[in-house]
Amino acid sequence: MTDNTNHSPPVTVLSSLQAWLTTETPQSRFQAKMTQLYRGWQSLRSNPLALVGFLILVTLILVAIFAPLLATHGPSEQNLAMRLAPPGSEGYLLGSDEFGRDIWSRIVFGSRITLMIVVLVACTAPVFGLLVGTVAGYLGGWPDMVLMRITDIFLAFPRLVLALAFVAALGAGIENAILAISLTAWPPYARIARAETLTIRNADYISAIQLQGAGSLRIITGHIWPMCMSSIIVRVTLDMAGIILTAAGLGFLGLGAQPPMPEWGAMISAGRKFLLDHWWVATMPGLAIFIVSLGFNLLGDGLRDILDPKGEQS
Amino acid sequence: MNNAAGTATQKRREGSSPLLKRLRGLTTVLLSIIATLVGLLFITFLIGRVMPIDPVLAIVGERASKEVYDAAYLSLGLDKPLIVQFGVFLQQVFTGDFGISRLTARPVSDDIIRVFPATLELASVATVFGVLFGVPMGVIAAVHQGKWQDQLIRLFGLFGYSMPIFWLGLMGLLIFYGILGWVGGPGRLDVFYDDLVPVITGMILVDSLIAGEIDIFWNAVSHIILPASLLGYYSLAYISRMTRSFMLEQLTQEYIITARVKGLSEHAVIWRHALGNVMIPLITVIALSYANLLEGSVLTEVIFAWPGLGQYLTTALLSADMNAVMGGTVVVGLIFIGLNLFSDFLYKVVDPRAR
Amino acid sequence: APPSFAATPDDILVVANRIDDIISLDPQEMFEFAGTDYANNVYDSLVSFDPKDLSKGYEPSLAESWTISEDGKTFTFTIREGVKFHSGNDLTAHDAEFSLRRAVGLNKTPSFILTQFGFTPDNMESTIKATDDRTLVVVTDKKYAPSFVLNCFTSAISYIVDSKEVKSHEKDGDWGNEWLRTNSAGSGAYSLVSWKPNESYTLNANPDYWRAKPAMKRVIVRHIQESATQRLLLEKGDVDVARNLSPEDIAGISGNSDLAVDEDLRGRIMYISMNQKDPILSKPQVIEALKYLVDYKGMEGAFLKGQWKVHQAFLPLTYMGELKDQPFSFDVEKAKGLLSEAGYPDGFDVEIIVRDAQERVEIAQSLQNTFAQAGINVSLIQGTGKQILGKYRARDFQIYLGAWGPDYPDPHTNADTFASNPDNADEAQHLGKLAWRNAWAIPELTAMTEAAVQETDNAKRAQMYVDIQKEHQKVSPFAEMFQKNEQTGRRANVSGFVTGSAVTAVYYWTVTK
Amino acid sequence: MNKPLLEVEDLRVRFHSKRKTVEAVRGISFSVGRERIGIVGESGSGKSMTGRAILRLIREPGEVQARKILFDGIDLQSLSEKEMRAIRGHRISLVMQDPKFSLNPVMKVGHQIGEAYRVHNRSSKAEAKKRALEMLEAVQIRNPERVYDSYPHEVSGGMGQRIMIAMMLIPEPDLLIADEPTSALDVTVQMRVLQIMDKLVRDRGMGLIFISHDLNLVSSFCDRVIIMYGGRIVETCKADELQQAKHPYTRGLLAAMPHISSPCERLSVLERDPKWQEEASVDAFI
Amino acid sequence: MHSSEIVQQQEAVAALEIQNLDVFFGQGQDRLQAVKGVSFSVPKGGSFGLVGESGSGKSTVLRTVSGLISDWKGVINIKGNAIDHRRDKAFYKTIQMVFQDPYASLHPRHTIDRTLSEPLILHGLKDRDARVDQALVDVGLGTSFRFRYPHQLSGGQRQRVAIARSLMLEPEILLLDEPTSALDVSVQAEILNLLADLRERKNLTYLLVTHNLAVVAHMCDDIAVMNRGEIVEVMSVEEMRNAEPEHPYTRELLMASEGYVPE
Ligand SMILES: Nc1ncnc2c1ncn2[C@@H]1O[C@H](COP(=O)(O)OP(=O)(O)OP(=O)(O)O)[C@@H](O)[C@H]1O
Ligand SMILES: Nc1ncnc2c1ncn2[C@@H]1O[C@H](COP(=O)(O)OP(=O)(O)OP(=O)(O)O)[C@@H](O)[C@H]1O
Ligand SMILES: [Mg+2]
Ligand SMILES: [Mg+2]
Repeated sequence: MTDNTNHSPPVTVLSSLQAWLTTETPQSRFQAKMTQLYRGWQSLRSNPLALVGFLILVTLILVAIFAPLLATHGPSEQNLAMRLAPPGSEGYLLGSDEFGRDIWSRIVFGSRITLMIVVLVACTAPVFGLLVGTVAGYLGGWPDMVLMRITDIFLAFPRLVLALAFVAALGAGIENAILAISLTAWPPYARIARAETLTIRNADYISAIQLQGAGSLRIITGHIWPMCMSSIIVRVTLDMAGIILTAAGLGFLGLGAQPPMPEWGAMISAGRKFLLDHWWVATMPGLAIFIVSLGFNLLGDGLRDILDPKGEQS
Repeated sequence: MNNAAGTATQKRREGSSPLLKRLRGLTTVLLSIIATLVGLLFITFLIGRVMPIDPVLAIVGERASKEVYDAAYLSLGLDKPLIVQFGVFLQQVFTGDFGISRLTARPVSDDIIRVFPATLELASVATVFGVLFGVPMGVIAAVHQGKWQDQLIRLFGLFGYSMPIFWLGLMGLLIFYGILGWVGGPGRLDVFYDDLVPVITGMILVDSLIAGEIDIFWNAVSHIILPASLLGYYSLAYISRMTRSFMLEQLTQEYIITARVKGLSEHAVIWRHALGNVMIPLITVIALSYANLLEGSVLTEVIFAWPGLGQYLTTALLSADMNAVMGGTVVVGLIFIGLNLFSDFLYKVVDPRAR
Repeated sequence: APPSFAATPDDILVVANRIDDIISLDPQEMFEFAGTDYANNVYDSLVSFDPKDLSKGYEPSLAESWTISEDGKTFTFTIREGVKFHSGNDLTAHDAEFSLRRAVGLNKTPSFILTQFGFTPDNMESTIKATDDRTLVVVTDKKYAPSFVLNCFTSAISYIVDSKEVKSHEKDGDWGNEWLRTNSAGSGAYSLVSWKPNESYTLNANPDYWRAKPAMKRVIVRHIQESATQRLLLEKGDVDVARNLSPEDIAGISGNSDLAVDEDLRGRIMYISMNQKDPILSKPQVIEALKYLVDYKGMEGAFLKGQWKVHQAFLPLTYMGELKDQPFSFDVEKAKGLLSEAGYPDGFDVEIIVRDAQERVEIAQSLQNTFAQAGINVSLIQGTGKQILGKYRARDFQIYLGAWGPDYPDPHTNADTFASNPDNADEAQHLGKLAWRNAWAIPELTAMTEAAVQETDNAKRAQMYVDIQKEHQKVSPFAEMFQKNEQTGRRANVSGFVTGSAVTAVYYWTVTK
Repeated sequence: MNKPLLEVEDLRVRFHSKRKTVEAVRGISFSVGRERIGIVGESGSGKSMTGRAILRLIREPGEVQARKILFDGIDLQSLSEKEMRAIRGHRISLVMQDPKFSLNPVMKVGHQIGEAYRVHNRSSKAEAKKRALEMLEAVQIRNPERVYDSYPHEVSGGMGQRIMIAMMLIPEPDLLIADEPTSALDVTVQMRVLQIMDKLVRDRGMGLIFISHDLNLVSSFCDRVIIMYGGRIVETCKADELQQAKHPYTRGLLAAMPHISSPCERLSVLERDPKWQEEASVDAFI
Repeated sequence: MHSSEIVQQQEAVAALEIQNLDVFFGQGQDRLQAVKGVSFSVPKGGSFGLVGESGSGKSTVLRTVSGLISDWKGVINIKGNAIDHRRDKAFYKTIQMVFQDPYASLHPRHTIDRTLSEPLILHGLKDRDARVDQALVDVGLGTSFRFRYPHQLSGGQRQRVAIARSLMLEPEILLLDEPTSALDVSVQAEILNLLADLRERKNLTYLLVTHNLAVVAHMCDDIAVMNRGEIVEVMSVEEMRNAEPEHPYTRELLMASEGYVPE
């Protein structure tokens, strides 16, 4: 602030933007939102590990978008003459698989599927869990009883049976596998959301809005959801590794992604046949999963600090 | 005026003894267990109906003629209305009879008694492993939050978390069994030890000790150690993560400062005071992860040729052996409910406030 | 290679195999590979093969000799003397009578192997009859090629069970089925010690076996799903034989002097078939085009290496009437021409259903790749075996990719499934016939198949099957691609492990270490 | 009075974070004899941090600096962590604000008290129990046996606070720091707790640092008062002379309080002067 | 009823009258009576204080009146009309409440703007921008605070926002649950002054709950002392100051508020 005068004009524009973003007295809803986002970004930036996580995920997204540019081969382009080429072979950066397909290119294209799994699961299970948990927690009484019993049933159900049955019913395929995962993944979120709601429901700010005559629906969606969101988001990011792996596990059983889709889990699953002599076929996609999980995990831990409203108070 | 209705319902119930109160509590618990179980069964039953797998075909095989097929269809009672079938099924289940598995040609209950101990053994050793290493690792990570210890533990846990178990399993086998020869191979025992100890619990580790067969015990240990530690790796990753976050929460509590004010060593503060409180939420976490392991892990079981519940259930499901699936589901459901009750009970033991 | 030691004792044979398909140990019920392997060692039949020379064909076993009546319908077997069951009971013609009647009466899936000769529960009292302790008389409804009948008598359905033992466990007229599903009552080289489904079965040698005294006192067959796991066990010497090694693992152990690999052609045929209900796929040019779009050699040389051999007829090699012609090869240009002729110069979209077994999925992916080169856009529908079969049997698919194994060691088994369809109507439900499943109406071929099965002259009969197959190759909506070649990894000190080739199942009593 | 028990010079406490450094305590100097000294000030003025800094209980990201922290001739800053542990509890104790959070919820009360004793005295469990029961009696708990076997949640707030005091006094410290020990308590219970502390201080001749934000209470309870604002001492005086305090901040606080006996229309509002932030800290030696 | 009658009645009746209020918590075996037979009345424009120690049931009375607790019996009259267990929308326009802890009573994720506009949206009131700005000015905050989040405000500022929120629907009665007990003395003075001003300007009726006798003495006309769910004494502030209170419990409270008295 004090040495602003020394800067050249463009920097002043930047710093005035920064001033606009960091002001204590925003002038509009939009600015308020932006300052909020900027604060989040700043705390993310000040947390190197979370930043690494964030960058990994940005990279994942970029790779998914620019897959055709990054890939050196088509994802399902076979070359039986060059099968199981080790990493570093001519034209095969990470080696090739049992059909002579380029593993690097498959991983690059596979990022799209991984991204799809991540997005779809994140858009279903937590949302459903949030809905069930908050409604049960807020309404209490018999809705709570019924909803929690149902949650218990799904929780007590062998997850694999549930997922398998679901996939079996709808047919194999990555979309159905994702739905199946969501179906088995929502109960824990419902429990978290309910526990959170139980503590929020008696908060003074909820009493306050009740006293303004707000209905249950409005309170749940407008007041309780924003509060449950952070713990759910954190949990989702931390669960991501597990979710990608569950998809891979379904792939192992032949119920996940269908060939020749370069789904990472399916690639590992297929590559395990060659693990003893051609380690790279299974290990390369494994490392890809590891890096993405790491990214989510680091980001999740960072988000925990950033999103925690308690953290904001001090 | 308005209150008249309210007054009537608000009459305080009086004169019930503590015994009655406990009885009522027990009934509630029982009712909720039964509700959950029936719900479980109903969903399982529905699954059996919506699966596009033909249970009859599963029995008679792909080359069966029409007549053979029809005979099997009738013998399964598939011609009766759904609700009747469910009723028959419920009736059987509550008498402990899950029917005959079509895949193994024996009573499902026998099958479960055979496969479950294998899973129980594996899951228990894995959980012990996960707790024994996971809790201290979580504590250390929390105490050194943000330091290299924390990061190292995180990476270690995460690696286990992100590599599919079939990768880890095969690598583990290759290295520890194939190359180093430190552990026994796939299977629960070396084959020529098979059937040498009388089956009592079905868990070889236990049975061999009962029979006093130390050789067999060590052989079983050498076989279980790898799959159990790999499975345990997963619970370790989860448990250490949760321990860390619970621990971080406890370490900011005032009573920790009180303990330090007293002049207690850091060791006592962390391992006695903080950990004591961490155990409370941790019990639920451990119970949940144990319950998950008890469902059986197909992937591990396949890689390690471990004849457990996970493989049994998966095979049954994929071949529409619905008796077996339902039996397995009920068992898993019961385990889950049982573990929940048990963790509630432990909760009360550990947390005086919950008593 | 890591150091390894043969760790199994000298008189115990440990086999790693996938045995999760065993759902019953009752020979008159079982119909699965692993189950047949079991029964082959625990039971004996009237007629069987010599494990040391399978190509000789069927020969006397429990039946010392037999005679066939003039009209070719009455078979009179003389039962070998002095053979005892494991229970100690003597094996007589009455046991044979009981066993064959049991197969008919139980009416389980494989019973058609016998009932195709006209035996029914109603007539079996007279058609299957022991006239004394050593004589069994069997009367068929028509004249059949004797080789056909006797070949069928070598299959598991005809194994002789201990009638006294089984009858004592009979419940509600179930022919002792419930008991025999999990127990044994045989006279074979081995008796059952224990069967743990999906885990293992253990056999003990029968020291009084009439053929020879088995060298292996005990045989343990362990269910090991993964090829890599089997390989590790084999390398460490914890198993003597590994039966499901992938080509990569076979290649991986090939340099290991402690280990050896045996190759043996089996009966299974890998094929694709096109549903003739489909308007596109029923066009002859399309059918032919697809046959030129399979990269036979490419697959054989790559991922199928050693496990499947290119084979383009429905009878497995080593069967009577085998056909070695391979008229088709991978030829995109030719296929494109055919497709243009058919009116699809730019190809079309099509679904291939396939079960989720690795090699099939791999083949499917290769097909997906090569079909695409002619503009045919393939989507793969993967599912569990039961799911895919369900669709196949319901005739609800476009292209099916799968394998077919013969039911009994006679050419009729595959001719009947691939080249016979008496009634193509949906209601006919000829579920056992692949021609029907593919809605392929073939009155002429059906008649030819019918004729071949009655031909008593073996040479003539063989030629008839060659003719049928040639016609089939040309016009059928089936593209047979490969025949199974089993590669068995074994410890070098194990010898005499006979997998049974295309015609029968494995023998353990010939094994020595 | 007498020779100071504790001398603190130029004590500073800072909290570092990525973006900024918070100075919680900014160079205060004071000493404590065998007397009751009160520290008052508004929320966030650094009272608690002062207390904790003396016991070296501030951990990362906090940082403590001082020219001198001399306790009974011992330079606390130069002690190793182990030596410091011997001081904590044994020679200097700290009573925490809220018994609800300051007692370990899963340990029996008696055990927690006994633990405080056994850390510093090699003694048998029985001996520790005996001392704990004595101590509970000393803080006027009527049924010490029962309370000994209770868990923190089973005792009331007032009782919890007395347990806390018993726990901190059992090793017989020479200096007791009480950080708002009564603010969570009802007025009636508060009196009793104060009486206990008062009595123990007078009987044992130990020093007491009484941290509070209640001016009324401090002026009636303590011997001397230190008034803190923004991490500094703005004024110090004898407790009974508080009403005559000179600093505008202190005066403002006094004026802002409503009184039962002297009603007024409007309360006077404290006008904060930015200058106060810049003023030098006042030394509060005996 | 004729409108003239209503006007007349309003002159006569109390703004808030409570008779024999019993409040319960929990169900069945765990049912607990937190308030027992509480009766008092607050005249229109009056300021009534409820004092008592922690757990004596003060907040419970307020929450029952405001409709946050539904398990009660007795009579609650607002401007002469008995109210039901279910409150209608109009009710919220007559009675509003300010909570004890300003840190907990504002939604941490909502801007001040949203917090203040929400009641307007709920009741379909127009001119929202103008009203929000006016409310902020009324409580002495100024419009620059409008788009801040609670964490950007001090405790006193938050309490001002909470007061502004309670005034958005222009109620006649304000229930104040220890509005200053979480604040420093200096801030407390500001808030108490603000409340006094508002009462005067908007002709509000206050029911103030606190455990600080000095605060009630400063703010209220009449006070009731509660102990263990019951009102032990009702008196005017004058009486409290001059005459000795009758109930020993009240006396103890009074004595304790004088500061420490050595034994
Ligand atoms: N961990 C921390 N990180 C950053 N700042 C801190 C931390 N702990 C305390 N502070 C700051 O130190 C300052 C002094 O805090 P302290 O707890 O000593 O105040 P106090 O006078 O005890 O207040 P109160 O009366 O509310 O207890 C405060 O401004 C606070 O924000
Ligand atoms: N939700 C609840 N469930 C059960 N009991 C409750 C509940 N809320 C309050 N109580 C009980 O009702 C009694 C009165 O509580 P209330 O909050 O009204 O006291 P208070 O006088 O406001 O105390 P404080 O000064 O601490 O705010 C207490 O004993 C309390 O334990
Ligand atoms: Mg403090
Ligand atoms: Mg209250």
